[in-house]
Amino acid sequence: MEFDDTELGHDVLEHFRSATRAWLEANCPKEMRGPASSEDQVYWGGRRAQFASDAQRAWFERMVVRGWTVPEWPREYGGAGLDVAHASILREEMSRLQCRAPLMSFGISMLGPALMRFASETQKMEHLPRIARGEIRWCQGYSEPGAGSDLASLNTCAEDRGDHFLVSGQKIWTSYADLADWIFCLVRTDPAAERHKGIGFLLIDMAGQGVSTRPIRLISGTSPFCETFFENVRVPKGNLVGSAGGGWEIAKYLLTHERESIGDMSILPPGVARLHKHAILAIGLEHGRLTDGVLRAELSRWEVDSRAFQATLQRLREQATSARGLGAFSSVLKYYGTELNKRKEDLAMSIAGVRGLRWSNQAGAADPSGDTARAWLRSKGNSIEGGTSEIQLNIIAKHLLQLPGA
Amino acid sequence: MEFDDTELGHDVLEHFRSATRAWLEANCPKEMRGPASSEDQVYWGGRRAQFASDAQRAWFERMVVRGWTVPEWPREYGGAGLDVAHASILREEMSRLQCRAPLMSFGISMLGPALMRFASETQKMEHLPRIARGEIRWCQGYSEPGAGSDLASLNTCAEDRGDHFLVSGQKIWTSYADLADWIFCLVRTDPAAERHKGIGFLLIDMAGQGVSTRPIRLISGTSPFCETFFENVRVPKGNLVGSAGGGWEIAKYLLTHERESIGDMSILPPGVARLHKHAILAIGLEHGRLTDGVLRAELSRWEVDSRAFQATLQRLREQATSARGLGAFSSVLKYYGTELNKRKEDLAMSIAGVRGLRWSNQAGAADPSGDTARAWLRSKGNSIEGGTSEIQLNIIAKHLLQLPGA
Amino acid sequence: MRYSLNEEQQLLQDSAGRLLDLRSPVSAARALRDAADENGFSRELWSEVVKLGWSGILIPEALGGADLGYVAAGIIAEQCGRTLAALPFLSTAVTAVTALLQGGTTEQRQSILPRIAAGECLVALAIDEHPRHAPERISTSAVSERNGYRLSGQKIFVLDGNASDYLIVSARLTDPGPDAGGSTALFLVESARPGVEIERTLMIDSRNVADIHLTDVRLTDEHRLSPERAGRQLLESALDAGRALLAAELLGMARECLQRTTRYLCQRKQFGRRLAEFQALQHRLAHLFCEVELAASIAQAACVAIQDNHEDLRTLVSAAKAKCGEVAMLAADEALQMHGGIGMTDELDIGLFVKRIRSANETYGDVTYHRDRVATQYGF
Amino acid sequence: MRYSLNEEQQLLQDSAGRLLDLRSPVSAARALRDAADENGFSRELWSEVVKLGWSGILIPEALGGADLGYVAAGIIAEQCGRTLAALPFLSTAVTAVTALLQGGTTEQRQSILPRIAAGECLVALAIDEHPRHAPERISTSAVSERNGYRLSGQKIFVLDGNASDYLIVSARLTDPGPDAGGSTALFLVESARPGVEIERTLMIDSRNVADIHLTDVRLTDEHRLSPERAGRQLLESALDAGRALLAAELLGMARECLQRTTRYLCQRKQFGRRLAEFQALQHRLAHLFCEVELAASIAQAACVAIQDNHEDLRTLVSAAKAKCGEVAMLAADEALQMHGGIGMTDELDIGLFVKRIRSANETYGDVTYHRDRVATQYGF
Repeated sequence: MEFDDTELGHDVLEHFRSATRAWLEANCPKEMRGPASSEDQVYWGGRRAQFASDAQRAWFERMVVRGWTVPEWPREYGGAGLDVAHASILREEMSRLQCRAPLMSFGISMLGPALMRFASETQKMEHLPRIARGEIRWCQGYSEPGAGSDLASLNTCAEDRGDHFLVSGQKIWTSYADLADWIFCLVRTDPAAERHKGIGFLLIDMAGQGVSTRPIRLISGTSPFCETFFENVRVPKGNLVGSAGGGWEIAKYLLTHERESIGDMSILPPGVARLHKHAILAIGLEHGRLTDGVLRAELSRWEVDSRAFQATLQRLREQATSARGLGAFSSVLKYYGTELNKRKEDLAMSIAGVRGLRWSNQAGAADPSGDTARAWLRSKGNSIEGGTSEIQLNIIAKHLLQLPGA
Repeated sequence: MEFDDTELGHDVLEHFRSATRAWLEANCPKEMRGPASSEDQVYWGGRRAQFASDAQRAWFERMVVRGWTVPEWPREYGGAGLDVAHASILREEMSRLQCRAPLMSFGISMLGPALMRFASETQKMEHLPRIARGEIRWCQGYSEPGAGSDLASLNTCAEDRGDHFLVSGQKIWTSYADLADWIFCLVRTDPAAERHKGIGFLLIDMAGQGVSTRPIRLISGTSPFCETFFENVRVPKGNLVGSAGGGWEIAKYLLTHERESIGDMSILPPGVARLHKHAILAIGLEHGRLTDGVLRAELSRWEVDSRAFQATLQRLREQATSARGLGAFSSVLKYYGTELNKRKEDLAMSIAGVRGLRWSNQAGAADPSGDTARAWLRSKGNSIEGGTSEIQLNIIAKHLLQLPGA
Repeated sequence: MRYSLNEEQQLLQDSAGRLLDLRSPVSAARALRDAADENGFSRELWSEVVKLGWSGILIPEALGGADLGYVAAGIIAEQCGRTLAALPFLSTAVTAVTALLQGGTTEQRQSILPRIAAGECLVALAIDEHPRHAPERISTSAVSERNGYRLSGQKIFVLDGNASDYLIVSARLTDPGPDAGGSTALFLVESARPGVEIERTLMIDSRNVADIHLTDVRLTDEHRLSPERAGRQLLESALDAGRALLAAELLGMARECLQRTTRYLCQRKQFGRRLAEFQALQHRLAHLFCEVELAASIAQAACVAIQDNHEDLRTLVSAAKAKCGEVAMLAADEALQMHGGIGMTDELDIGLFVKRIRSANETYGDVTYHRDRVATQYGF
Repeated sequence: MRYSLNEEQQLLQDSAGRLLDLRSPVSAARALRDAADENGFSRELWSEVVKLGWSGILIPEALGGADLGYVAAGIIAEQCGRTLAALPFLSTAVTAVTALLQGGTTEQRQSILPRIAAGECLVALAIDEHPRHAPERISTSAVSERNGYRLSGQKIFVLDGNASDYLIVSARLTDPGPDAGGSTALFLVESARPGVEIERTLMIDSRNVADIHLTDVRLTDEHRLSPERAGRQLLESALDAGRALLAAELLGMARECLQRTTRYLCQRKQFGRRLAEFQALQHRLAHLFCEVELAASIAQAACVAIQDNHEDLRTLVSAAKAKCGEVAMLAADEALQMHGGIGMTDELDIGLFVKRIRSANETYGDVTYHRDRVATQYGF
């Protein structure tokens, strides 16, 4: 009823819902339901990908066939061509059965939407279906050492050599670059042009000569982040998306997408976010209240803000689907969501007390100690990656409040 | 021992202490002890001043004779010429007996120190003794409508007419201007000069022709603040302190003084600041804790900060007397003290609940209702008057952190 | 649940906003204050909005109401907040109507609700007895007598108490009968009834609030709200409706403070630049913007929850009241601070917002009360 | 009370600071971590500072100590915080010595304190049993036996437990004698004694912390700290000394975070300007500066209060621990955020401060524990 006021529309959708439910019940293996409890239970695809189990493979392949790894993409690109209403129902039914995503992919969440909007038909046909089918694993190359929030100050250059670009430079914070097959990059195509103009958006096969990566160790331990180095890498001209000076536009579009998903991710599924349940277990009640009354007050403030944030997520999603997209509002979600997540991890540490200080030097070791601390330390980066909180506040000041000089 | 390491010095001071105690016990009337409970129990001096009681007059006159309205001022200016160590002992003994200040005066707290430093000997002899004896009540004229934090953007002009200045313009936030005899003013002596250069520091007799005042009503009700208007007021040239372009220096010196006293004032005498005692009465305990556990947590945070602020006051005072003065540290006190006071009044309102919302339209009426709300509303101005919190943060960034471009 | 407004609701928002801008701008609130108006609101404006269905916004059409629901009521409350419009909307149209709808006997509903919808009578909730909201701590007693009750006690902070024709009074039943021992009951009492004494108190926001003294007020069984529904639950439901609407009103005021401050900073120059160009102020305004957005969402969620009788209603309402109260007070503080000295003068309107925000925040439980209640609802 | 340093104290501050800069810069803490050093601190450095009197800083001269007092100890702790110097200073020289000074028998004091002063032995406090500090909740039992006691239980989070020669263990007396019924007692136990099992645990700050299992450890009366002083009070005194010193250490770390961040912002350019020129960051740094000043004052006040045995000691110590913990965590967060991505890498030192700050904050009661205690001390 929300999406179509006619009884007919309603019937169509309800029919889709029951068919979808039946299909999912029949086709999503039991092992693929419930949240993933470790990294290898998530399938990322790519040339070197391995399935962790037969169930994972089966679930993935069944979904690929239906185009449901990317349900809203057009069929010719490997999707199912679902409209917003149908896609919502699919999501709802998957979440009802707790079906895991069959494929995690930066190609789906980041590159795909950008290609859809800015790439040539040839490029779309070359890359989108391979993303949908999980054949190629992508990573992103924006940041450079020394650039920080000032993304446009990049130095990796792509020299025009007639039929190809010669790329040299260094990227940082390239998540999973050591596992990825291709990278989408911002490169400087014209060093003489104005900062934001001489930037191109280039797709680079990482199997090519001259590309190397090195993982970055964070304060929380090992991380998916890498440094990625380009030394005279030859990249065909056909790999440039849009014009040689149009990369900044694409980057801005992509960043908006990233902000939304980071703001979003910070809200864990219900049950996991139930911080106060941990607190009751760890601290205990006295007269029906947590014995640490000060912590109780802070916890309650967090719960209030968390409810308000969840309601905001829902409201903005409704507005986005019904009309004009989130735009700069994604900065509100990114800013508040990440700050809220940091507060949550701080509270989790307070709840854990000295037990939360335990640490095991090997991340992912069998000994689970250190998980609380690791999650807490990692969360500190939330308000830096994908545009710092300060950048988000600048964006809000400029685009939502329209302040001069912002 | 803190001030003089010789046994001799110690003896001298201890003798002074006992003599002072004896004199105060004999000469400070019982009615003049304990905190003033209403405005008319404070004596401000001035041409139109009236004593509220014989005790007030006696106490005032006895202190004037000893030079103890301004104990640290030189004798020739009406003071007692006490050094820091002796003056401290006098303060301690007065506070031990809870003796009220015999004279409240902007002349003492603000103008005096500036005259001492910047005025000619003639000006000092003319004004300082009259301040010490409470003969003249002074007010200050810095701010102008539309200037706000940008004090130097003042428009009140003092035109050089040979033997006198002709002053025209308007001042705002001139506290007690309606009760004052003289005003010390920043005026623009040279409209062509660079912003901070063409400013003079002028003393103006408010009985002169063309001076008028109008009280300002605040959100908290009536206030001591006024607007003060100058319409072609003739001011003798001899009333200019320092050079015609040197007023800004004097103003900065004065502002530092003001900041200290405002940061300071925000800490009420012990007993009054004991917010939690009100809370216990108003809210009640359950299992030894305030029944409102969230308020209890906030109250406790305030108490912690309040203790830390009081310790800071004491530490900075010790450092200031022993050596180099507070300087830009006064901004720390002003900023934190006023924010702390605002938090205190917010908490007092929370404690009072709906009783705190009561209001009587006549300020100072017999009906005490509205006092909590009035104090709360008034406190909101603390972080604006005497330099906003933002200005203090700018000063701290510039002078204490030495950040570029601050 | 749907948290964004549909087309109909957007129309209501626009028309209510336009009407209040025209007929009850902030200057009207100031005028009521300066005139020390005995009602604390304008009877003319009330008559006008009665015609638009505001008084009957929750009342079924069969009883003469517009039956638009709580989300629509929230939209109106938010607009009232924006212009500081003083009306007996919260007291009569929301809390009293909710109590009567959910707990009134058929006779009570059929006699009173049409008159409320028609603007013929005002009804106030007489609930609070303590300076800090504690509706379950009731000293007012209803002693059972033959054919009725004898009511005695004191109520404070009764919104629109002075202008009301009826009061809904909470009392503790003192006859220890099998079903009534010490339990809470609500009574619908004529304000003019012997033994009822109403004394208006002056409040910082100049609204109509009264202390009420009840001395041996004789009531019949017909005065009691339906005994089938537990008095305590009924009371909470009426209060929760009020709290959700207060959250919406607080949101409207927070928005207005943000907007006025943004406008002011864009005009005002200092040190040769517009204040809005200072990054420290930009970031604070941007943070406030986010907080207002969150407040808007949770206020809306609370109204939707009441409308749908959502299982999580109590938590959502308390979260909304706490969040909107906190955000509105932040907005008021930032507005004062960023306006500087001029904002502290009574000439500007900022002070009127500061006062009403504080008052609305304290009404039916302040931020700490509702954070506490959220913790209790979650069981910690 | 005097809250500013006198000349002698300033000299100590300078010399301690210089020594640590030279002999134990932050890189030394990193090296200890990377080497997974079994002690978690450098024995060489400890020998060196023992010669300077650090181990005997609270011990009377007659017993071989330097007797400089708690304010001096606070000065050293602050400097240790500044360079993240890992030493058994807090465990042995401060908390254990305080317990022995205030509650040791004459024999215990005369046998152990000179050896501590001479750097010949380390003593650790084995107090905590629960993940969240609750020193009064003791399950470890001391069963009275002929000529002594039998000790059993588990202790966690024992600072320098793995490197210590003696433990001071809190236990509940279980023989219900007239003076001992369920009350708390402290015992000085040789770490090598049969039945004592020490297991080092890896912590985020790489310091030496151990879990200790006590199984039927046989003790004589000579092991018990003076029964004249109530065990509970004695325990609180030792802990309060530790808390005040931890406050000072937290202060040192907060200062260092502020300083490093200020330096970084003054160098680093973005959008063509130095980061330090952005007003939003300036105001945050300035605010942090104020917070650090307040933390410095209250940390000092707590040390002075212990030194003078001030009547308000408990409140001041808890205020200091709460404030310094809060401020240091703010400083750590701001340092991380303002350093941006690079601060998140293990290559930079910021992460080492973040981890040690969190750990020091949790030690002997975190911010909420001490705010709670302040409220309790004030009686609300």
